[in-house]
Amino acid sequence: MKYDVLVIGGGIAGIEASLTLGDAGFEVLLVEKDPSIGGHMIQLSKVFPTTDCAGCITTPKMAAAASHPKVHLMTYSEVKEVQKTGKEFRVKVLKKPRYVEEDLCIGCGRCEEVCPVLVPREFDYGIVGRKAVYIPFEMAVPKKAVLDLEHCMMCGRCERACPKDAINFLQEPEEVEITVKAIIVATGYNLFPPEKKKEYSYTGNLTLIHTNLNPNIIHSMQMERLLAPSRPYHALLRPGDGKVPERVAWVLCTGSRDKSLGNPLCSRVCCMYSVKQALLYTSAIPFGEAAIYYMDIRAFGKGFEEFYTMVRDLGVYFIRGKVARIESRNGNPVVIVEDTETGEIREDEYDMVVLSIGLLSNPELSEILGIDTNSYGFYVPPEENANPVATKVDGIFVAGTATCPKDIPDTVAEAAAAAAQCIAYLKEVGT
Amino acid sequence: MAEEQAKKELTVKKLRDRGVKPREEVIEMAKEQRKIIKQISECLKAGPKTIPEIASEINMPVGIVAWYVLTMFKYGQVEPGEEIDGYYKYKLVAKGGGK
Amino acid sequence: MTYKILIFAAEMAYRALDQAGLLHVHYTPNTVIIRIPCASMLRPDLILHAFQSGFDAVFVASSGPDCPFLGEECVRKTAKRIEKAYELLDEHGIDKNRLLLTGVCSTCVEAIVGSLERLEETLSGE
Amino acid sequence: MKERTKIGVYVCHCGGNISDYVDVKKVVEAVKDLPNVAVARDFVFMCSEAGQNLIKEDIKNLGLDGVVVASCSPHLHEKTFRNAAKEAGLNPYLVEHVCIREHSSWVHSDNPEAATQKAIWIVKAAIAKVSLARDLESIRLDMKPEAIVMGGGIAGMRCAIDLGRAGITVHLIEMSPFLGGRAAQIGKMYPSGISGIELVKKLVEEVKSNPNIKIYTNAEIVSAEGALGEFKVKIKINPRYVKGNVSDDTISQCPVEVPDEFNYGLTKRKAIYKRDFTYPDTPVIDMNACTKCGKCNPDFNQKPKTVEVTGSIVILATGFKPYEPKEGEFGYKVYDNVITLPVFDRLISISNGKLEYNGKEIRDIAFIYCVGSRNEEHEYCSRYCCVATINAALQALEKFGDLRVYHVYRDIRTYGKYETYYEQAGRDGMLFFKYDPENPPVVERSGNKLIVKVKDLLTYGEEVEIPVDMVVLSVGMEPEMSDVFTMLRVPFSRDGFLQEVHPKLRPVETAIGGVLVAGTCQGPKDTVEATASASAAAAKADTYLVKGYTELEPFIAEINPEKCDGCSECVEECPAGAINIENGKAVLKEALCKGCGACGAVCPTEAINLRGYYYDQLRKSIEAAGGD
Repeated sequence: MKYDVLVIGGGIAGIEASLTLGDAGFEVLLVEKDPSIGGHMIQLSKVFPTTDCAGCITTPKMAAAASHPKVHLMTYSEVKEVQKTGKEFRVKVLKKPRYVEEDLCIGCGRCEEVCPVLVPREFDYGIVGRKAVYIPFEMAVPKKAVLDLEHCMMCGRCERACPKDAINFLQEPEEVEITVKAIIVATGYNLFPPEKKKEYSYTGNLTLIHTNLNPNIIHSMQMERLLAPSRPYHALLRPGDGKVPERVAWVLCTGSRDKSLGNPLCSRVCCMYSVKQALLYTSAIPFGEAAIYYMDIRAFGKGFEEFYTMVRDLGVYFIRGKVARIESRNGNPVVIVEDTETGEIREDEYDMVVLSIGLLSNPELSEILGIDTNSYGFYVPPEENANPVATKVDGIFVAGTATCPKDIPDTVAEAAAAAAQCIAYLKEVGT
Repeated sequence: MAEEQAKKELTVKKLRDRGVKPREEVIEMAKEQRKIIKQISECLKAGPKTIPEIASEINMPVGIVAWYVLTMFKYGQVEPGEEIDGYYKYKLVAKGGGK
Repeated sequence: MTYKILIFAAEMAYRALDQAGLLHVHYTPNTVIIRIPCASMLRPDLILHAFQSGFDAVFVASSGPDCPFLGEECVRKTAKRIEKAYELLDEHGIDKNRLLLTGVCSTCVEAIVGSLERLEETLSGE
Repeated sequence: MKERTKIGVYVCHCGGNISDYVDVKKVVEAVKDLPNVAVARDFVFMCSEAGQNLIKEDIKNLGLDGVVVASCSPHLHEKTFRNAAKEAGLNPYLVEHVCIREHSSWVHSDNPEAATQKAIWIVKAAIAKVSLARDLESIRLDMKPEAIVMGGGIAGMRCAIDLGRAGITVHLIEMSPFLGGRAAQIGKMYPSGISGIELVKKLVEEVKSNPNIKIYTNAEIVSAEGALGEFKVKIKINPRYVKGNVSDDTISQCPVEVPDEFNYGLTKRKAIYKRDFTYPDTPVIDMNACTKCGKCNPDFNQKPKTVEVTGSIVILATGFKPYEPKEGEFGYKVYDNVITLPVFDRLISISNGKLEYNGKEIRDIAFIYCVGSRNEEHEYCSRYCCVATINAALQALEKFGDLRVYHVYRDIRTYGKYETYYEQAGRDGMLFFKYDPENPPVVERSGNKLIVKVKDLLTYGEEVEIPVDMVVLSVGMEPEMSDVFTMLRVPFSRDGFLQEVHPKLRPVETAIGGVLVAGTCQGPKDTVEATASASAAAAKADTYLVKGYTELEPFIAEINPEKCDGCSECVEECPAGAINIENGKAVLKEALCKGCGACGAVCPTEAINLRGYYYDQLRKSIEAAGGD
């Protein structure tokens, strides 16, 4: 199969790049490793500084990508091999088995109802469970079930319940070979694993929280899910015991600007998303108290400082200091910190503490693609000032958080930039 | 139709016939899960309760109970009632009411 | 007593109303917004029609000199419409002060809020 | 005209953004039994695929002949819903998208009941409007592959290169005599380590060698007008007053010396001068300084040339200017050795061996941050200055060694991977002091030293006095104003920079169709971000120009010849000369119509309507909303 461009990664960057290329008339194949496109952005609640719901921006773009005549989607698929011969790239893509026939499944969810196994739900970072066969999330594109054989009891209930006979346990991985003229890498980021910061007492992992020593210490993506309009709970509750949290704190720079954890970089978005979460929290629970522990508030983008000032004026507390440890008292997290503006050692008890975790690189494909990464695993555009999306390989471009943590406006701009470079390149090599 | 029916029984069985078996841990885990959900449901039959109340009654860590109760909410098995001091009381959804 | 105000919002004024939303600014909710591209399209009888349809006041929020269709020309043309509308209101014994024209740029949130406040003052002062 | 009676009404929760304040169920209840309504529903996210499918299914299954969507601003998703309708086989202009988020739930969150009532009025007005809506067809507009880029800095050049390579003719217009803009004045740049001059050189080479790019320097904008597909920009190209090749030797003959603006007056240049790193190679004579001695063999008879260029798209890349501190602001212009960051940047670039200013060696430097940013005058953060300041300090240290450097800051915003520069500064022994904006630092003189007095928050408010030889003010960015903004009527944001339609959905488009923004004219950016946004603007332009056409909304005038009595009022009213009287009737030249509707307002017989805003539609809307 031949396309003009392969876009790797179906997050906001990949979607934006695909749509731009499609609009300009090029055939695009968008490959996503997860069962749905949407990336991290679709999991967010609302986005700074406009407080639009993330879904309002992402879902129409997801729908547009799915219905665009020039954009072709391949979800639950991974790029395994890339070979450049002449002006073409020969690419092997592995289509992982969903154990659900995509063209038959109507996304009705009956399989999920009858499945007897519960697994922490990835989309909600484990604050609730899903089944072993499941629809990834309400607004998934494509909205098709996927069966997690790893956690399956093989009882066959789903297969019997499916009205369309879409469940197929015999699916095998399928290798598809395609030829493209250019590639855009939009593989995004990985989250910092909060359990690595031992002092903060998060004992689970990114998608496992209920067995934590204290499930009221959560990470910021879990908070996004708690605040999101599509949240799994009926109200804003803390996961540890279902209480409406009356005092919530955010601990910035968890896993960022921290050499001892191997990540001295700043994650660029945590300040603003924490400020935003504090705003959303106080609007959801007007009598709630919100406090943010920070080193520097980095409100640098267009409209960010204004947003930060507004939230500050609304009465959210900002305490400057690097949190030393988090302990527990009667199920409540206790933040221990030196306030660096007063020198006072504080022990502040909260109903819930949110660890504002940072963004790490996702260099998974660097060897396959043959493009350089820096020592932190982010792709390095060799002439970043002149052309921030070009790589050392002619015809491969990179966009979004694959090169460095980035907020959504910057990511969207870069994705379009990669599309522009791609168009210029395609025009030069001839289409 | 008969063919479809035949196929319907087949794929999971066929896979088992090939010697692929579910993992022991998964079977154990599912058993444990069924037990907890049953305990929570039993406990709620007596009337609406908050998550800490359920936890102390069935003598389980409250964090784990919270996860199950809220997952049961997501699947329409329980629903929240009144809120007292920040805690909602949950009650079972009448059979057939949930999805 | 609450009064009902019709807002004819031209392109830039409509954006200013969006902006007011983004900033979560409060203004009187007894307002209905009708979107038009440019205020110069308003037939004066439409304004009279608003009063006859139950509105207590009409706020023509034009794009002023920022009008993407006419630029500064918009101010002059729209003023002519309002002049005509005043005559019509006079004929029908409607207080002219209940009709207000303001040029509103795309970020002129204060102009919107201020104009509505003025209209409310006029209405309650009667 | 026959009314539409099968209208579908869709009220969006916007995941709580609307439904937290507007009772969406009540809105649905209030309209579902209206005579023109076939179905009314609410949904959590109308704009999602599921929400769109809901509409599509209803169009197909219920045979809807009109659709009202009440959600966010139509500027965000009107197109989304029109496309959905189109895909389901309904004329897209039978969809009315009204706003109950920005215009109701968000502004009346203090009064949910009234917010709900207002939403009901708005929806009723929309239903009334759709009930009289006509089928309309979008207007196909062919696009010549030609673009105009205003500004020859790195953003303008990046954009021109990307478009030129894609086969598009580009008119690159630079106001000053040379390409390059402000980036060339920067020394070693983060993150790639090349100098500003190298960066500019590289881009200039690409611009020069691309046959599709036409470069105009020393060009003043005389006028700019038009619309998507047909912009016209008239420029006056001022003469350079030189002829043929001018050797460096000849230039050195010039007896006049004036402060060189490129180095902020730290060095001097002749009245005739050139810039080696950029385009064009031809020097220029600065007539404000020239004494007309004739030693450089000039040609004073050269006259300005007026040129008109056309383009389907205009891209504004007009850049920024550094904030100029007020006299007395942190000692600026009061004490000699208080300078701004851009000047300091030039100072380190041109100094060799040791760092000297005003003939005095500089050993101790204090940088004061957020000058002209994050205050009452400029609420915004200028984004680039933290990293740029630390980067400049690191360079100074590397080049001159043995400097003592003090940073007096509010928050160090070395975001992302730039954090490593901050870390390096700490390792190199630079000291940091944090000030409270309520209590800003004070600069005073004591002997031949400057004293920076700061109440340092890092030492719990201790009053610190730092004696230094030089104070550098980290000044923010302000937009560089251009007449072209008003000529094209591009709107500004509250911060004074140009406003994009939406930072995430349509980040490089302005409210004016076909006018795009690139680089710092839209907001503070560093060089990486500026070039990225320039490429993004090129991508947007590509979607029009590479494809070769676009579809425009059909909202232009429509004349009913049966009603027209040929009075010609409309002919005089039309600002575009789009109407003529032929055989006693008004006739519209559709291609010229701008869609303002002014003609309709003056027509004594109401023979003219604006498509999409027919007067009968507006009247019915007003009636519907005027009721309870």
